[in-house]
Amino acid sequence: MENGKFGKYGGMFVSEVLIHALLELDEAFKKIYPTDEFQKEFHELLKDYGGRPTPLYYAKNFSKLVGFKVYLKREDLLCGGSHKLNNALGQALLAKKMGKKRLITETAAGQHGLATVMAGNICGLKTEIFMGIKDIERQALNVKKMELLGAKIKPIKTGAGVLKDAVSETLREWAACSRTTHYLMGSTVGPHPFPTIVATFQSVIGNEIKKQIFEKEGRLPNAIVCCGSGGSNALGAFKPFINEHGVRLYFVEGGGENLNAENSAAAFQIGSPCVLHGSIMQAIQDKWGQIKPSKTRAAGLNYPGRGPEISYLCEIGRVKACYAFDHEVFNAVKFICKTEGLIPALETAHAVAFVLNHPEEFHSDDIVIINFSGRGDKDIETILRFFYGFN
Amino acid sequence: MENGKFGKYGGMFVSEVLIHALLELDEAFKKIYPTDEFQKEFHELLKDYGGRPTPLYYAKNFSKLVGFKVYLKREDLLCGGSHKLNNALGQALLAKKMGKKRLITETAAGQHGLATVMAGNICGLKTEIFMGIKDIERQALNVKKMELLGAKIKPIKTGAGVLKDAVSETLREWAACSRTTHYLMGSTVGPHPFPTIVATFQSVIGNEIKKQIFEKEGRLPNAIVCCGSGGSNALGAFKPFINEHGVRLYFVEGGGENLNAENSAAAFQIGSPCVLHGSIMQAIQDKWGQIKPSKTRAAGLNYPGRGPEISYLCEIGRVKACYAFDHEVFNAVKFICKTEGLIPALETAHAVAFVLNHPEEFHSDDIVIINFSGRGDKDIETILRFFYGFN
Amino acid sequence: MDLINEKFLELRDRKEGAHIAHIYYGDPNEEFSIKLVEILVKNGVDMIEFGIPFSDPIADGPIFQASCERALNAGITPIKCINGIKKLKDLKIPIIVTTYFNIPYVIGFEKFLEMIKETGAEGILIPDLPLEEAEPYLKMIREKDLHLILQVAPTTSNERLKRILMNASGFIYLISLEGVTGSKLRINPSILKLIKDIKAQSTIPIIVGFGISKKEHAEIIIANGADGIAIGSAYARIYSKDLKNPYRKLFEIAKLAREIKIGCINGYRKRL
Amino acid sequence: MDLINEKFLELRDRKEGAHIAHIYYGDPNEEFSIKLVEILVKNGVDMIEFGIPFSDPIADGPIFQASCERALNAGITPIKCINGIKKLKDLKIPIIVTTYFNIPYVIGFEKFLEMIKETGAEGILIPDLPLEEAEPYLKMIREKDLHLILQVAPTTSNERLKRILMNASGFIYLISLEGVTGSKLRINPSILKLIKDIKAQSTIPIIVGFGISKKEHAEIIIANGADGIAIGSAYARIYSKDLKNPYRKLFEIAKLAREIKIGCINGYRKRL
Ligand SMILES: Cc1ncc(COP(=O)(O)O)c(C=O)c1O
Ligand SMILES: Cc1ncc(COP(=O)(O)O)c(C=O)c1O
Repeated sequence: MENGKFGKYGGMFVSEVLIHALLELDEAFKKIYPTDEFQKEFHELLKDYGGRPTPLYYAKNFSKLVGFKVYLKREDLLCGGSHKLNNALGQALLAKKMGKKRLITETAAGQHGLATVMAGNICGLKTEIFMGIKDIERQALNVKKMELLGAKIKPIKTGAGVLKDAVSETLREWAACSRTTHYLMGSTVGPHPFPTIVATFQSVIGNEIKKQIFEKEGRLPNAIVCCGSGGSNALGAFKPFINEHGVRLYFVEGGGENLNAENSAAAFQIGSPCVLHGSIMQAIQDKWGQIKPSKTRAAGLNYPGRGPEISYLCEIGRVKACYAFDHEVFNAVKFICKTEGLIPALETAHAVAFVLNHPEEFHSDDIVIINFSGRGDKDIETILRFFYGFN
Repeated sequence: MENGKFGKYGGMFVSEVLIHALLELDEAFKKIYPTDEFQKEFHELLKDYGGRPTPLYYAKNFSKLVGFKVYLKREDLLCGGSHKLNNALGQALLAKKMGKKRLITETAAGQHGLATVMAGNICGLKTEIFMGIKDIERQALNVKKMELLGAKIKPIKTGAGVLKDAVSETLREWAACSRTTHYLMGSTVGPHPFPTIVATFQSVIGNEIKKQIFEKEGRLPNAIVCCGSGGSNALGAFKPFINEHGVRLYFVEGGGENLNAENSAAAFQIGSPCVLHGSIMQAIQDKWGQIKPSKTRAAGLNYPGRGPEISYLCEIGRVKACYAFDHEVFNAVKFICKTEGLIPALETAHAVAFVLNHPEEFHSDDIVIINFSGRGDKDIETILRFFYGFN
Repeated sequence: MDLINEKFLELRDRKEGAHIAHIYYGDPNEEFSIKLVEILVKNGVDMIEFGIPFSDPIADGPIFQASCERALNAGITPIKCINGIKKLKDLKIPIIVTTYFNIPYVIGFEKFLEMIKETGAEGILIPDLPLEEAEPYLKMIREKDLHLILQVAPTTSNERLKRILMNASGFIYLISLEGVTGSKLRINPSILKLIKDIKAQSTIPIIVGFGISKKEHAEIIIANGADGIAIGSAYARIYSKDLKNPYRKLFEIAKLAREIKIGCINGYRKRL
Repeated sequence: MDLINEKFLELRDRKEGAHIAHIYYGDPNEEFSIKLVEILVKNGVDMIEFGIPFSDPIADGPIFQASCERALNAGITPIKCINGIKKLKDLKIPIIVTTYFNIPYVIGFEKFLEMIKETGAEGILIPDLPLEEAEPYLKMIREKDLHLILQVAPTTSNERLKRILMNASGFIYLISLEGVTGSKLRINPSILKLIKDIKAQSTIPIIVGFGISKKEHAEIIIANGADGIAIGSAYARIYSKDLKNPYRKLFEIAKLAREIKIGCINGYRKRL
């Protein structure tokens, strides 16, 4: 992890204009994060504002039907409806202590944008959210929420009008205003030190899981299953288990319609190492190194790149790279609705779908934890349209 | 509280057909509720499924602007997005143990219907939700969620197509199927034993508040402010403080546009004692005893009656009956969005509005707790329409 | 001078079951309601349940809900209803006032009883006032020489049945089904058993109501020991199909009333 | 044979500031790009930054983003670009290849350098390859006799400036503003100070780029000590207004190029 490298992945591949901002951030994080003051404020906000610890819920009906014990780590109950707030609160607090006045960020599903404006309001920082026009359209509810909370939404029309384009545009904006503005990176992607900062803030998930599963079962789980694109909810859950070699770690990408390059977001299946958005990571590209747009119905997984750390962990085999197809995902939504009364985010439903469709990976005495990264309020229209073909 | 009476309020004013079901329920509740088994299952579900305890959040920015300490009891973080799940889980579990196969209920904002189908799915009970057609229209998101979770929605066209009519219709349906079906009453209303059962299940809110405020401040709060119609979130919060005479209790009804009988839901201002839906309570009626439809933009407060216990507590002066007008409520939404990054349910925003608009009620060294009964996802369209007049 | 009792004695002499009709007064207007009662009485109805419309009639099905709504929209009030009862004096049949408890509660229960008494009605039936809630008022009602008609249902326990019968007066109203007025009747063994149980404990006349719409219903029920039937939605259903001119439906209503009465007579004679 | 160095010596002799133009090759097609470079060179451009389009050009503003997108949609590839450079050999001016790091990363950095070398280009400029990330490759680049053009920015610290200058080769590219290509230039004291700081530490030629679109920009910058300017979006903006027939815009582009060159000359002469 020297210099933000994870094996061959990671790094700080940005314009000279941004280097000082990254170095400043790295230094501030190293200095401020460990202080008692920061830890106290951060953990108080996570607890009293965010609702941490989130429960580890034994999904009894679900377990009965799959034939092994399934626990859900309930990040859907976190304020804002997904794991994103862990990171947003941490970075907003850091930005405030660094004297920044404004937050910018990109969002796809809207969950991260929402978390950012919440954290921004709490910390007294203005917020501007860059969002692809296609995502604005399909995550309309979250856009309205962000606006109501006072965020400025900047529609991004370049490229395919999705997350990849919004990230590029936010990096460009940041180049122009990094002295006063913090780019609150939404996942474990981007140039160093972002992947490390985000993973650190998200690792509260895994730390809680470890404590909770010991309380409930007196032992480690056999497997942890997370969905992801950049990898923040997965790394958050995995971090404290990486050296526990008895714990199998599964990372489920957006398979999209099928594994043809035009129809998928499964970068570990159809991608290769690549320099994108400031770091080397696994990404979907053509043979000349032009990044290809990803495709999946889950806006939050619709990014062609995997962050450097998750890229590395998959490469060395510590994490198993998996995927779920769109139709499997929608059926998983229905399954968990019926068994446990929970509507998952489409992203989250990828992890559920993998568990449902890969019995060969699990044994009857396994304890399996699904990181239930978010709730599906934002996806209701999409889900209903899939099942009933109308609105 | 003998025989379900609170002073002159309460009772069991139903058709003979339903008496046996109420007596059976009363008996089952008294027998099953105190058992260790029930307590364990109930509290485990509240914790691991529901996300209890919900935080007591010190709203620093809000406090600074109003000039006294304001804490928010974060029922918005409860699974499903409001306090309703506390009661739904309790009653669904009870119904299951009574051998019932099906749940019916009515809903206005959809929060209670949502909580009921969640609890029903967990307990393996079928769910049917009665909902006024007007409420179906204005709480479309929640309707979709309930349907996705597998609830059958029964649109009620009688009367004004709102909550009052849905309650009547559910009582009628219950008369036809009470042997196999439990009516999962959604608030502290209806015939005995419902008001007592619902208040008991909801009192987890107040019990947590008491513990949390002692941890944080080492003393009792000066005031607790709750919104309400039937009164379940308010009684849930108030119950453990009723004998603490130093704690002022405020109950905020839906003032609607103004206090003319046609434009309001403020039953304590413009109502009188009345026999409605099985019990004597404060309600809005004409001089001949015909119940009048209430009016407020908050579907969950749009009920002409106040439950018997809250009616009694307001009558004897232990609780102060207050109200907030629609326009105050929308401005309160905006205020709390900006200061704390939280979008409250329109119902909840009534409590916020009261605190903002009645400085004369509070002193600078007060500790005031607002029961933040629900989140505003369901109301986004209404709120945006109010402010921007489109969409 | 207890018209209800007299009527049951008279019917026994005539070997007939009782035919009680329930109407909501003022639906769609007062004039029609008066005419309707006259027609019913002329065509074999023995007693009238005179309904004061209420905004939230939770024991009523869709037909009577609509009745109440129409009457209230047309401006009916409890006072107008009470004046309406007085107009029926000449018919000389027993009238039982039915309404939901909020109406007397708001007027004041004692005052309400006095007003009822003054109209010449015999008693009251309040579907949402079960025995337990009625208890504080029983003495007052008795002192005013009025009957409080109590109901029992298939769901009523034996223990409660006993207590209800001990306090019953005028007749006992047996709700035939689990549900609301206007529901579809299915005559099942539990009703017949309930009739037997009541007869074993009490001599009070038994009227069976809810869901009755045909001659055959009346016949079976009375043949099995009931003293009569109450019918309501079935009549309202007919005129509510021509609300522009409900008078045009009176002929059809009269025909049904005569048939029902025949059922009441046939049923009674089968018992003999 | 170091054309860059030769060019700066030649310009010093002529008492002129350097005029470097950046183009993205293949926008809207290869034929036009070749013609564009020829026109630029004929009208006072001294060196060419030859851009290989990339799908996600994060250091570029909207004009060059659109350039890349058009070129890629028209089917441009790095190999076609490299062949394109070869076609410019006859112009005999220094060419610096610019692209984002993923292009050489995917091709293989060494192989990429060899291909570049073979075209006769003088060096490379990779905006997302800052000194730290470039370090592993510095030796390899030097061994291939190529320049790696490094950039500095108003945000670069003194300490880093020193290290960058120590490794700089060919010229140093001073990013004039905090932002992306095509931004609006405001010449502020911090750029002028940075020029002074660099001159105090190094003899390497200084080229200032980003946001330059007018004669006056070039003049002030060079008058204040820079050795030249780089200009790009300003030319692309012109032809992108007539994409149906961009050749029609070459006249206007030539005119701007001549003006810019005049600015470069005037600026240099003011220093004297
Ligand atoms: C609910 C949810 N889960 C997962 C993700 C994927 O992000 P990450 O890979 O950073 O966990 C998102 C992104 O928006 C999300 O909203
Ligand atoms: C968020 C919220 N708060 C409050 C209420 C009012 O209900 P009660 O008076 O039972 O607390 C509702 C009812 O739907 C609600 O959804």
